Amino acid sequence: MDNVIGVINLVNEKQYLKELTSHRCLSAVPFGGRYRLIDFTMSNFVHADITKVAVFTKEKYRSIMDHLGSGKEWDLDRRNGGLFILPPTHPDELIKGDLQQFHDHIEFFNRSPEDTVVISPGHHVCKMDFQEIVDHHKDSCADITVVYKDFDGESVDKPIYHKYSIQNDGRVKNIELYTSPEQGDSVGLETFVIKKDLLIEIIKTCCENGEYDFLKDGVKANLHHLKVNSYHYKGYFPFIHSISSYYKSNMEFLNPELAQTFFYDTWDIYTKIKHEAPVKYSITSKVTNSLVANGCDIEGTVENSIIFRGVKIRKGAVVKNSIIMQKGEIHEGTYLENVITDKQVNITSEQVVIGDSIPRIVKKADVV
Amino acid sequence: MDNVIGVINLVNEKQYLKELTSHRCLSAVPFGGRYRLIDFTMSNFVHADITKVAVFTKEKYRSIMDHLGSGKEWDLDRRNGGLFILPPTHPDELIKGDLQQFHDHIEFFNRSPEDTVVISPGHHVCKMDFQEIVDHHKDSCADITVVYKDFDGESVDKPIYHKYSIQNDGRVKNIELYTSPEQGDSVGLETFVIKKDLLIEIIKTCCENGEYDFLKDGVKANLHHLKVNSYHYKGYFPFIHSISSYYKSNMEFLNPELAQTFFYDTWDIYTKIKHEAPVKYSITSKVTNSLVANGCDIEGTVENSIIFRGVKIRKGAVVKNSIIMQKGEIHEGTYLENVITDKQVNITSEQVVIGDSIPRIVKKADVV
Amino acid sequence: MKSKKWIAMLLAGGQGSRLGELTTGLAKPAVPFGGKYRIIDFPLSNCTHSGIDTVGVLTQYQPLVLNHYVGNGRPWDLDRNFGGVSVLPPYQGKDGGEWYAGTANAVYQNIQYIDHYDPEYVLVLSGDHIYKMDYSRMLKYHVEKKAQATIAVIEVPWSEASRFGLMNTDEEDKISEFEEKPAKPKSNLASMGVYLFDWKLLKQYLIEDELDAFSTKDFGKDIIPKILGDGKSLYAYRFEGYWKDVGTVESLWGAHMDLLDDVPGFDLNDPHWKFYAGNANHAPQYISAEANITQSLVNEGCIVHGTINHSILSYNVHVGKNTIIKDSVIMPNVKIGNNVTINNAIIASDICIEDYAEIGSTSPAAEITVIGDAENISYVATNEKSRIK
Amino acid sequence: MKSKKWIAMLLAGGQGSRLGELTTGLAKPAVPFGGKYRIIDFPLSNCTHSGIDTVGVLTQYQPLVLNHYVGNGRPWDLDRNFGGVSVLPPYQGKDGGEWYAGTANAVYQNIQYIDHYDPEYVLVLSGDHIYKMDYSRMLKYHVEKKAQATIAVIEVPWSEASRFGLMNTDEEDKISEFEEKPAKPKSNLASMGVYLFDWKLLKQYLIEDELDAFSTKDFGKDIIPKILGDGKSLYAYRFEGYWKDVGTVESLWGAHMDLLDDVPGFDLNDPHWKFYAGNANHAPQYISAEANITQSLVNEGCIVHGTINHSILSYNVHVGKNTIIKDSVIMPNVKIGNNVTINNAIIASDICIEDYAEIGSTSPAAEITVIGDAENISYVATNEKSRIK
Repeated sequence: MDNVIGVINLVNEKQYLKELTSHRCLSAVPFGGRYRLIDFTMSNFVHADITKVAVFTKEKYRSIMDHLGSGKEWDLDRRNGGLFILPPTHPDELIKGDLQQFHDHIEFFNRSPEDTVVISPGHHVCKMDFQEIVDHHKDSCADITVVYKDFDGESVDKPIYHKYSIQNDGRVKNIELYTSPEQGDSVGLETFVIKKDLLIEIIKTCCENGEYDFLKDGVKANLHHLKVNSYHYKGYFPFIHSISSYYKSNMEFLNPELAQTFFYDTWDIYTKIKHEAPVKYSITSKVTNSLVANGCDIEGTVENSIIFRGVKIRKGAVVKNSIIMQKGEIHEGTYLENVITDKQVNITSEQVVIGDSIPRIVKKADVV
Repeated sequence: MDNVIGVINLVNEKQYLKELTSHRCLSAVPFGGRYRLIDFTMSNFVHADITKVAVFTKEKYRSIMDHLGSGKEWDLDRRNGGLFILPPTHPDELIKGDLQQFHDHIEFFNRSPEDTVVISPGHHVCKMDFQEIVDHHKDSCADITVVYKDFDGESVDKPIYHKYSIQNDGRVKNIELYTSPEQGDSVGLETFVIKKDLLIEIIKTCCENGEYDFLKDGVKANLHHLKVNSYHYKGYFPFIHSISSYYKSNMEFLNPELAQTFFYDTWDIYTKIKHEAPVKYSITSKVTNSLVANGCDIEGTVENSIIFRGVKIRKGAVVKNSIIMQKGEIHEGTYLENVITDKQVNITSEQVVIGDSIPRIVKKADVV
Repeated sequence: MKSKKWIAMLLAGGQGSRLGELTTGLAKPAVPFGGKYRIIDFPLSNCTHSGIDTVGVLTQYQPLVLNHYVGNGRPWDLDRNFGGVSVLPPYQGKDGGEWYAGTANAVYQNIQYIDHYDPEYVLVLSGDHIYKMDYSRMLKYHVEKKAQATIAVIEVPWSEASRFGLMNTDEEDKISEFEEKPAKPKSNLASMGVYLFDWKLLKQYLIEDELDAFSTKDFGKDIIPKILGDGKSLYAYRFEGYWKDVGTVESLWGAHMDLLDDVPGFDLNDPHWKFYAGNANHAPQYISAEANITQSLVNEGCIVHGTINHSILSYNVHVGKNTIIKDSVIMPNVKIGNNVTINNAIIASDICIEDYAEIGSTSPAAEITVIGDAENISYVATNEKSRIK
Repeated sequence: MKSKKWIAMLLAGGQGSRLGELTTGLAKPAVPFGGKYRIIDFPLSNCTHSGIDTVGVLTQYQPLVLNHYVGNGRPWDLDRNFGGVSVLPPYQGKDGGEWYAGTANAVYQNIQYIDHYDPEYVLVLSGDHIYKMDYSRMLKYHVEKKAQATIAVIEVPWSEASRFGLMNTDEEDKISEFEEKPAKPKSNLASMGVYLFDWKLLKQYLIEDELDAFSTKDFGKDIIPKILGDGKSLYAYRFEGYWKDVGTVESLWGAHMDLLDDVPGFDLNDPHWKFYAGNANHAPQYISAEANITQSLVNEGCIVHGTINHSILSYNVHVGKNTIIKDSVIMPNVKIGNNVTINNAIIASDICIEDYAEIGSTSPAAEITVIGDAENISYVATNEKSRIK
């Protein structure tokens, strides 16, 4: 879609994932054996032929920058358009809201000839067809289109979701900010389609009035004099808002049917290429019901687990119901169950590490 | 040279160039009609086939990052090696010296398989053959080779240069830090060749001892137990340490013989490609003894001047003995003499702006 | 691997024999233009700006220069992971290579290449026109009209119409008739050599045409008439703007002169539609104290001591003292001595013009003088005046 | 434009007829290897790690797959502004195309390409060997020895020596004699098909050899003996490490099995010398609850329900329930049903194996079974047991 800018908005990210987000932003959290959360949105943009993508980062964005690089893997290293990483311009100040940061980079919008903007967060695991959503937006002559989904996630103990009241004709009647949704509630996915000129107008007007929140001050406050329409997203979408829901949604991909439809039957998910060799299974390896990524060297036992790139599981080690992130090494005779190990963790030999219904997290580069 | 890392060290930069360095670092200052100062060192690395280049930035490095981008123009957008921009890791702290920043990025050195490092500042206008210097270094079995030149610059009113005492056999006997050199003194060009392992050792040892200056604590302090040799650079090299010397060295390139030997008879200087059209001269244009870069539109009179990319000089405007940086616009009937206008300056019509022996500077994006 | 909405096939095989010495050792699309570019930069840049990121360049003669020039496609933003620009010489079958027998045959031989991207539409372009065109508008038109093929057309003066392939259209701009260079034009809508096809349809016609022993395997002469004859939905897309075929010495020279108008027919410096070129790194131009340049385009890398009026100097052109160049086009890397006069001429790349040479004529009736390849014309150094042509 | 110290010319034209059905529709260097790579990835990655950034790939048969695979060269870091990787099919002269007549002729036809980079040295490589080699050490040796040509050699067992081109050398490793597959070997130093030349020297010999009507235009048979006969300084560079010609079904299978040793003869996962491959983006592999994988290499994109022992699965291979694969190589995109048995076999890309198929033999004396291209072998769906070969 030549006329569309993709915006990945990390400004509103919360650090739901505790230790996993202590040194990286939410969108940079590893997921599904070889991805980072942001890969899904990036790949959805690639699929929709949106070749100009701006990532508005907030804090701890270094790993996102390392991961995205020049955008090569998403074919976004382009002179025309391509990938723009737009960090906060005043790192020391408290950021007041996404509109403030859009305002700091208003020139990006002003200079772009495209007429439509798709705004999405960077941590959604889903395959959203932005082409279809933009078509829906244009066909309905909406000023703004919001994307929502019927809530079907694990119950939320903090009021972090926004509930939409949708009229029969699809128009948004009301937005209730910061709620704990019930099953079936129409929950906003922080994804919007908007005309670029209108977005610029909202950015300017709101910031002049000291209002800095796009959803609250730009959308909700304008519900009556703008045509705010909705798109009902019905595809796969895990609500990730806690370690527990993060763990479960990873584990869901051990369902081969979900893995098949999500990874293979639709478009590709692109991620950073690392040129690892295929997984090496030794004569003693025993792997069942698991996802394994390249560069791994497996001599031990792996059950119901997700093994990221470059992990070594030594002879006699047992990994059960666990997530082992990239470059982890699990030594001889060690037993892990219900554990999430962050990157580059080293579990020495003959250890026993067991989590409970909420998995135990071993922090990045820890040696246990 | 496969075994060599190029380091461009911006940590020791001073803001000699007043207004021109108020919003950019010294190495990002425009020079010679279409370059930034850093282009010369970058291109010297390209010429020497040094394909792994690390730029240690200090402050105000945004324009350097924009300029260098992914390194495409220098063919340094590589998976193996290529361009590394290594900014200060603690932006809020005062940086104690270049060794501290090398130490913060010690992993860069540790991980590199190359065995030799060439360190150079980023603001020297010269064509230094690093291949020859490295060969000289290796042939003489030196631990460190320093590059010096006989001082022939404008006299310096601040003690900013380092004077070397060189023995007949080329070894460095003594280093006098922070001097105002006389004509003919052996002045260090802040350019070094050193074995990588030795560099790492110096970084570690010095930083442990609270010493953070490579030249003082790493080289001078070790003169007696390391073989510190020298390379006598005799090529073109303007000492730029003030607006006046900056201006003069730009103007030197109006000597066609120097322009010929410097720009054409040796290797190419690469800079960011901007895809501007050739210079357009109108029926009223009158240009003499000037350097003009592409994208310019010239209807007025230009004499003894340097005109950067994308400048418009309108009908009846006169530009004399001046430097007009990129995207400047000089309107109808205006007269400029002995002036340096920074980027995107707009001089409205019928103005008269005249500098004296020290040229007048019009600041970036100013409207006069 | 995803499929592409559309890709372009650029016919770059023309030998350009009408450009004479300018194309010795050089395919026509590689001929320098505008002081900085080669002709192929125009369609390639148009593709990039129109959102086409996959371009097959069909070469035939002298592909080495084009190969090196196109390289990895980076200057045009066509260094893509999937797609990008590919130079496609004639395919070598098991029985050895064959020349492309015609424009349609060239695309036919690359059906496999095209199918790799599974495009919905294929845009067919020529490599010998100078123009700035947003092909995405043509695609929009094609879709809106539910066309199966769309041909870009431009209104030409009736007096010149008979030099072109002309479209007769109904009031909806549906094409009812196509006439190649008719003696008595019924229309002044000339084909620009820019065709947009539904790929499925085109593929079928290419395969059928290949089997037709009487076909000349040409888009204009064979494919379009057949599609039209079968009553397919064929539309004319009216282009407004500058467009010039630069297939002859006169038109190549004229297109250069068009760049020099006060309000140029064709603006090379539009910041929203830059034309990309390879090998774009040269030092700034040096204009000496004796120089005098008016109404001209001068590229970087030039050193000028003489007088340049209403002319174009490409990169790395050196002009000596007391030399006068007027109404001329100087291609890259030309060294011109002192006291030379050049009028109404095109000087090809890499030529060296000795002192006191006089080239071209100031007579308005005279033809454009072409000084061809360095290898073909040698100038003997002389203190005498030497007169060429 | 600067000149290059050295560039590589990769002979990728082999039809690979000894690989039978594995090379139908595919040049030998494009044959998949190691679950993730194609053979050409090995010399290309070696070039990158050795600091060579300009590689001409001389293709002949079926260049389209190689063309698409090599693309802009990015996976191998060979997407350079000046240089990089170029696929070079036989040159089309004005009289139409000609096949490359031999390895030397292939390089001869590209003299212009090489001269464009003005290299001091040219490295000539083959596209059918699996090895990890730092060519820069060979260059260092070449310079130290003041050689004009250097041939990389590897010690082979005396019993096998007569299958190779052998070098007889003096104590300085200067080559005194070259024998192509002699019945009675005097040496066990076999040529690896890796030649380093001073370009000036090589160019001269290529031009002379081209004029020699009796020459077969081959490096091993013509160029090397002539250089040797003229008393030029020709050295053997001894390589130590893994090197395997994969030109036959048995050696291709064997090289795969070498990857599966406890301490593999050849390590694909050396972090300091990664082998690069194109098309490297696949989902993680899914190993089901019933699966059992031992002593195997399995690439991303696989879904495994069966038992895999001492085998290699390339990307996007699906293995059904109760299926047993042993001592076999499964190439990309192969779908294998339930209750299948595969032993000592190579299954080519894109094949679909129906339920209950039995492929290959467990007898140690049996040959390796090859199941070739999808287009050549079709499996009729059946509830009966189907036995192949």
